[in-house]
Amino acid sequence: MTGSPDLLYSDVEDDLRAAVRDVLADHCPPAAVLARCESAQPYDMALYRRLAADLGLAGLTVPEQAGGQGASARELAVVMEELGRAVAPVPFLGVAMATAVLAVADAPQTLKRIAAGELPAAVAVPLTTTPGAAFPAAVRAGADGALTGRVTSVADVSADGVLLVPATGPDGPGLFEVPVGAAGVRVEPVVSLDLTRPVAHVVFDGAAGRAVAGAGTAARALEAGLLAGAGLLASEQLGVAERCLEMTVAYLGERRQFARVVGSFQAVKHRLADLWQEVVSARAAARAAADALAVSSPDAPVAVSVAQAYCSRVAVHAAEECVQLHGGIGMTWEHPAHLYLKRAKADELALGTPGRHRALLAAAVRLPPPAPES
Amino acid sequence: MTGSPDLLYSDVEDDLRAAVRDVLADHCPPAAVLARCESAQPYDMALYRRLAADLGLAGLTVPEQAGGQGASARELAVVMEELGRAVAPVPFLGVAMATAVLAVADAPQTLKRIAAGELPAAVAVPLTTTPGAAFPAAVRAGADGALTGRVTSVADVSADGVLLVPATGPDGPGLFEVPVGAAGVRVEPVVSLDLTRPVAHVVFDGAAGRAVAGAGTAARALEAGLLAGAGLLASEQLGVAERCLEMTVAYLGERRQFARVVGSFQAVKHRLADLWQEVVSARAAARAAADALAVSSPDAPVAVSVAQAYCSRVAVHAAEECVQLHGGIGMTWEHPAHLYLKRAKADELALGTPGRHRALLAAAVRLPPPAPES
Amino acid sequence: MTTDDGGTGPGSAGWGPDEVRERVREFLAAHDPAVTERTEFLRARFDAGLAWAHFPVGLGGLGAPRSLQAVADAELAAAGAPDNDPQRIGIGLGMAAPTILRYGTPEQKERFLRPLWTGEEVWCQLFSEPGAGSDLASLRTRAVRDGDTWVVDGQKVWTSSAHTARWAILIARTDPDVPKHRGITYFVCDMTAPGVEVRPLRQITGEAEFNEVFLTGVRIPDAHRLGDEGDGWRVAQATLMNERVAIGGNPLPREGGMIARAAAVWRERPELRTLQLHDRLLELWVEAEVARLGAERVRQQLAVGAPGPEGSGLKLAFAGLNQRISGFEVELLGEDGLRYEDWTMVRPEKVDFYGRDAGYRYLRAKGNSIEGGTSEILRNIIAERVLGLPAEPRNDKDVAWKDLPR
Amino acid sequence: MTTDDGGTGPGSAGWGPDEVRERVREFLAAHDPAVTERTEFLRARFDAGLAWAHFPVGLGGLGAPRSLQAVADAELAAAGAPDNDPQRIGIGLGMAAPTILRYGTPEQKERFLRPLWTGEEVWCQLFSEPGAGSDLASLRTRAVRDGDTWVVDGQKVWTSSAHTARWAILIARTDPDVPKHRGITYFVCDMTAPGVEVRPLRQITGEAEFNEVFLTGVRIPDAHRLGDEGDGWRVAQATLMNERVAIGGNPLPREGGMIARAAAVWRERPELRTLQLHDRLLELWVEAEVARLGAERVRQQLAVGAPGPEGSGLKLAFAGLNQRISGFEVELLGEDGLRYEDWTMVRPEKVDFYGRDAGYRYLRAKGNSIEGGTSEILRNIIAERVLGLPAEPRNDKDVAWKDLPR
Repeated sequence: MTGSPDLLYSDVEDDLRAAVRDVLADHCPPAAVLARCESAQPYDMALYRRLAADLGLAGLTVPEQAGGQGASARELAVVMEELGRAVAPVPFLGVAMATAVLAVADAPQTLKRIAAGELPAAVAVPLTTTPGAAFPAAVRAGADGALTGRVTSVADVSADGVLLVPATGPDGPGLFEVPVGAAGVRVEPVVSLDLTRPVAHVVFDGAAGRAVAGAGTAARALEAGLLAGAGLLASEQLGVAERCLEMTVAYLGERRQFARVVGSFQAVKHRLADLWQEVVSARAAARAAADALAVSSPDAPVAVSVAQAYCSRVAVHAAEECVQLHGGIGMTWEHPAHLYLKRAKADELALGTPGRHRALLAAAVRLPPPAPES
Repeated sequence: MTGSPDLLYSDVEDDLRAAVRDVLADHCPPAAVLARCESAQPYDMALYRRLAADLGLAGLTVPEQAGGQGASARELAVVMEELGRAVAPVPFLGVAMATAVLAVADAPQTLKRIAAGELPAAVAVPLTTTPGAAFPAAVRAGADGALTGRVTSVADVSADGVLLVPATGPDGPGLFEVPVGAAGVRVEPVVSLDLTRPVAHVVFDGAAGRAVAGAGTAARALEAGLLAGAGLLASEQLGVAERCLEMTVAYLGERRQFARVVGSFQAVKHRLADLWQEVVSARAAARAAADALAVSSPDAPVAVSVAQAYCSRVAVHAAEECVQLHGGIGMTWEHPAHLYLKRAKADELALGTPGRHRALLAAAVRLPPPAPES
Repeated sequence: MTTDDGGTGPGSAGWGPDEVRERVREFLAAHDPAVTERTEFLRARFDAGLAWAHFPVGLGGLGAPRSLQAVADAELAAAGAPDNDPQRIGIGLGMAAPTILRYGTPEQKERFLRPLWTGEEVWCQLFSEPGAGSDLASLRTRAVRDGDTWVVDGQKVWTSSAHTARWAILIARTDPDVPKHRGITYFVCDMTAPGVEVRPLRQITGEAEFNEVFLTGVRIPDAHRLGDEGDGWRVAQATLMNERVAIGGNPLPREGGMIARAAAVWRERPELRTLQLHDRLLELWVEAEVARLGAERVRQQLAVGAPGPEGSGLKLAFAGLNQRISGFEVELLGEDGLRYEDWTMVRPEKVDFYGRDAGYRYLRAKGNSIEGGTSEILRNIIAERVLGLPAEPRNDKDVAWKDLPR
Repeated sequence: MTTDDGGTGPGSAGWGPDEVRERVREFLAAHDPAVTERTEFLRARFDAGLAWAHFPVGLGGLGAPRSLQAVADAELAAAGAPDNDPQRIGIGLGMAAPTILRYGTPEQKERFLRPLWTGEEVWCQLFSEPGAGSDLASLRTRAVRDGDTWVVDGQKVWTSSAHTARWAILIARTDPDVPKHRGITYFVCDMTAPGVEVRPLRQITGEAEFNEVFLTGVRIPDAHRLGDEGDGWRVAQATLMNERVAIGGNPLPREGGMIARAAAVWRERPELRTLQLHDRLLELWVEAEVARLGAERVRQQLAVGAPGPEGSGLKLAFAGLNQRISGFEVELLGEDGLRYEDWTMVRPEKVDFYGRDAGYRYLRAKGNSIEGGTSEILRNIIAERVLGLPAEPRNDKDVAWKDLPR
């Protein structure tokens, strides 16, 4: 198996999946998700703590000596699949990205609290930021670490959590840690397309940031977070797609029209077969990305961009087919299909659209665009 | 109907179609086309003269005072549909382009002979030339009109025909008329993907050309030929697509598998319904292009590029579905499906690929690409 | 596909454009729109036969060719006359009125058509049911005869305007012992009758554009039956055909409809452009232009009285196109595509597929391939009725409705 | 989906990698490949049980786990031993041999397996018929018993290697009075027998890669029947399952297969690049990489003895991908895409989907979704066997073959 990524699930991963799925089945049924979306607090922090602290998922990839479980992106990807299947309204992607950032940056106490599930965290960048993007210029840091600026469309901002803020100061780029509840931090909620992962704008007005990475490591730490986030998002998208396919197959296996089970109509069957093949392929792509991240492969940027370029489309396609093949019921607010559609569509934009990932691949695999004016 | 193109067929056009279809039914059945492909003379010049001279189709768009029928691109487009339906191996596209060129250039005697169906003609440019392309630099003209150079992949070159050659001489761009059989002209046959419209390279080695357009009109005349050719090709593609759909529907309406008519399987029905919708749409697009050419509308370049961008894909899709849904028999040499597939694929490349026409549209309808480096 | 009775010159009963213009002039002379109250004006216009040119005299019409109505509308509009806000009462005008004209008793036509046209009485349609979906004829709402009235129990869904409607066209099962298409009867239902309960049905966009309607012991006089007992499926076919004729009615300009906003965003916000999105935008632009030409061609066919099968595909084509374009626009918007205007549950008066923000358009367009005939059903219709391919084997046509598998 | 008997450590009969290596060493000591004639060497290798590790002793095998064959192959290749040119005799190795092993009589195994494996006797497959297509079980070729022999009449098609084959596996109808799946019997047919006529079948590429085979009064001894009379459909299923297992066997490197040439053309010929084609190339590159990973994942599942349903989709995915990539490549080539290498009718010894020029690849790839199970049939299989959706209503399973509608 020289050089091939391990694309299977280990027994440990299967057990982890079962544990996460159990918790979500009990605490995150579709009706609860819908109710949560319409509440004042769109993230379910009780569920987050159950997953993050009780199951230890927040520190899954954090080394044991740093307070975590010492597992890898492979296991975290399995968690993301399950969270995607449940469109769980928990700020987990932000935490996953923050722990990847802090694996490079230096904030052991904060990392320990995050890993323990006590402290939700997010990286203060627009959710649409693509790996490889230039270091953000939205926030400026003073010599004393005072942060000033505005970051739009940040996901997973929790009132009692912490933000890792890329900001440029007198010494160049840096990363700063600042509690969401600190003085000088204001969160502006945004009415979001994705009801289960709303974004918010964050305004820094002289907030006191604590430097966790300086000019030497800040860009590298941020990139580690973006790359891990994008790779893990592919597994979430796989989970979204897989669940949409399952719901649709189950519904059409029961629903009758014209005195036949609708799922026996060949046009429907062929579309579902094609969708199944896409989901199967998405799994291979997402696993390859997770494995590459897990072993810090130099191929990780390619594996992640392949997975993002592919899985984004599959999740949207699956959610769109889910709505269409459910017919009218799939258009109603009460049916969960729309929650998946909105998540899938927002995920397509998150951490690089498929087109932006293909542009990254063009450079990485030496398939350049034409010279200008050709 | 202010400003809307006339998208219907007139009674005159319906009659013309019937006449052309009759001739092709008698003289151009699939078996004859296949036999012709394998012969030394891939173009059926007897059929060409029947269409061009007996039916008067070569001069269809030539004014009556110039020896033609005084009809327009609308009628010629109907002829192209029928020729496409039959994948007729006649050099008609070349003649249509040549008459469009000579409507601008000045060669009344030659035009009269072309219009009478006596003289096959072609424009000496690669079949893949896109409207709007820079004036070709492949051939140089001496002060005495002697032509030197090589033009690759020219369609519809007939041994007893004439070529209209864009060439640059001491006075700048010009168009020159030269018989294919003239001294200093050598035709190099090319093994072509499209068996029913093979291309050839033409080498000019001091051949004596007669100027038919000088620096003032040559580029405009050539562009008229390319634009007319591209617009008419859309109607040919419509004919190819329509015939492929008809063959497939007829076959699947008869063929039985699993004790059912195959055309009763829903997946097949839905694919054919989608294809029918594409063909219907291609008809509207092709008619709009033909009408715009007929009335010399300033919108003609847009209408032609829309039709080319759309109809190219429909013809290829229809031919591919025709092969696939015929199953094994559609893969055999004896079945005509492959003739349509090869024509459709070559037509996709001819006179601008869909992508090149979309690039033309981008400029024409003010949807520019991003600035470089964005 | 058309119900047009054709003709552009002087037609039935000697009516031509000039005669219509003369009639309008006389009418306006007697009813100055500037000083006449709106409802009074509309009633008088109906009575003058200027509502529907092709309806009979006395029922809002002149017995003239349908196409002449456009002449009257243009003259009246030019004179500043109020219209009947046709979008608000579309179901009444487009579906109920032609059905009543064709199948109604003289008393029903007399009673219903005038206030329907003036907009004094809004209509809705009680056809769809949660369990039936595309298999509309499998409906379960029961109507049981009790002397001179019918007692109706059941549930309907996807009913727009139900909360503002005075009347509904309703189909219900009156005989479960015969095959499903034969045991249905068509009624006019009073939406203010006891037992009619209307609940908003919230949808994917956050809005409640439609309603659920619960019918519990609703009594309908037999005089409000439309057509014969058991003949309701045939009557409903006339209604649905009129629904589909409505499509393709409004000509789009080039770059009109869903592509308009996407193209505008591209032009106005160069910072959003990427190489990857450029060719996709152009592909969609081409598809939109071709779909527009396709619709234009259908309209030209209708205009010369030569309708072809091409109309069958328009809804199918526009549904897919609207979905692709709106999905593209959300992607083009990038960070702004993560936003949504408003999730508040409102009950909109009218629906604009091309309105609000990109997220709304994307979500609302998902319904285009479901409402008014799913794209799957439309493909079946094209394959069978246009291409002549055989129907799938069916075993629900000759079985009593009550014995069908559920 | 797998016939692998699993195991990586010492397996059946105490065989492990070390034991196999030891056996190869002993064999090579006795048969130096440098001085032994090729056929003689291969015969000896078969006799030493080094042909198919999992076959029984005496029939080319060791009764060891299947996976150990790779160990033997590697050792022998390292020693410079000749192989049996497996691509040339693929049908024998992949389809005939496992079927003979499972259903053959001792005499049949003894007679056929050794020359099959050494390549001295080439095999072909007489299953497909012009009228049957995907409905293979509706085949019409008749076999009528005449004492101890069967007399076969009919026509087969899409037979590769028929013109070089010594033997064929054949299915024919022996009882038209029972439903179609039950009246079929499986035979070994001597391709040199009187009445067997092989004609090249020219295809879309110009080549004749396949043949038509006409069978006229061909006599087959009953001793060459494989399995019971009337049991041929079940035997054929085993053959076809072995055909599909073969897919996914050869791991592709990244950018291997059909995408390789398209990417190379892009890199080598910058003048062909356009903005419109760039993103399409990258989309296809991503799809090719994902398909490659999908096949790799299936192989990893098989390697750990945990096959999943994912194998069912590989052929479907690669067929569509090969078609899209080769179509793209022709378009990318522009003017060069108008050319074709050669239309001369040849009968190629082997087929390379990725060989010759872009036009050939484009045309040949059209067959990928037809041969060895059409993409339509594969989608049915996935929908029914993997997703568990119900089969369509069928009425051809309980009717005598002779009474089926034609």
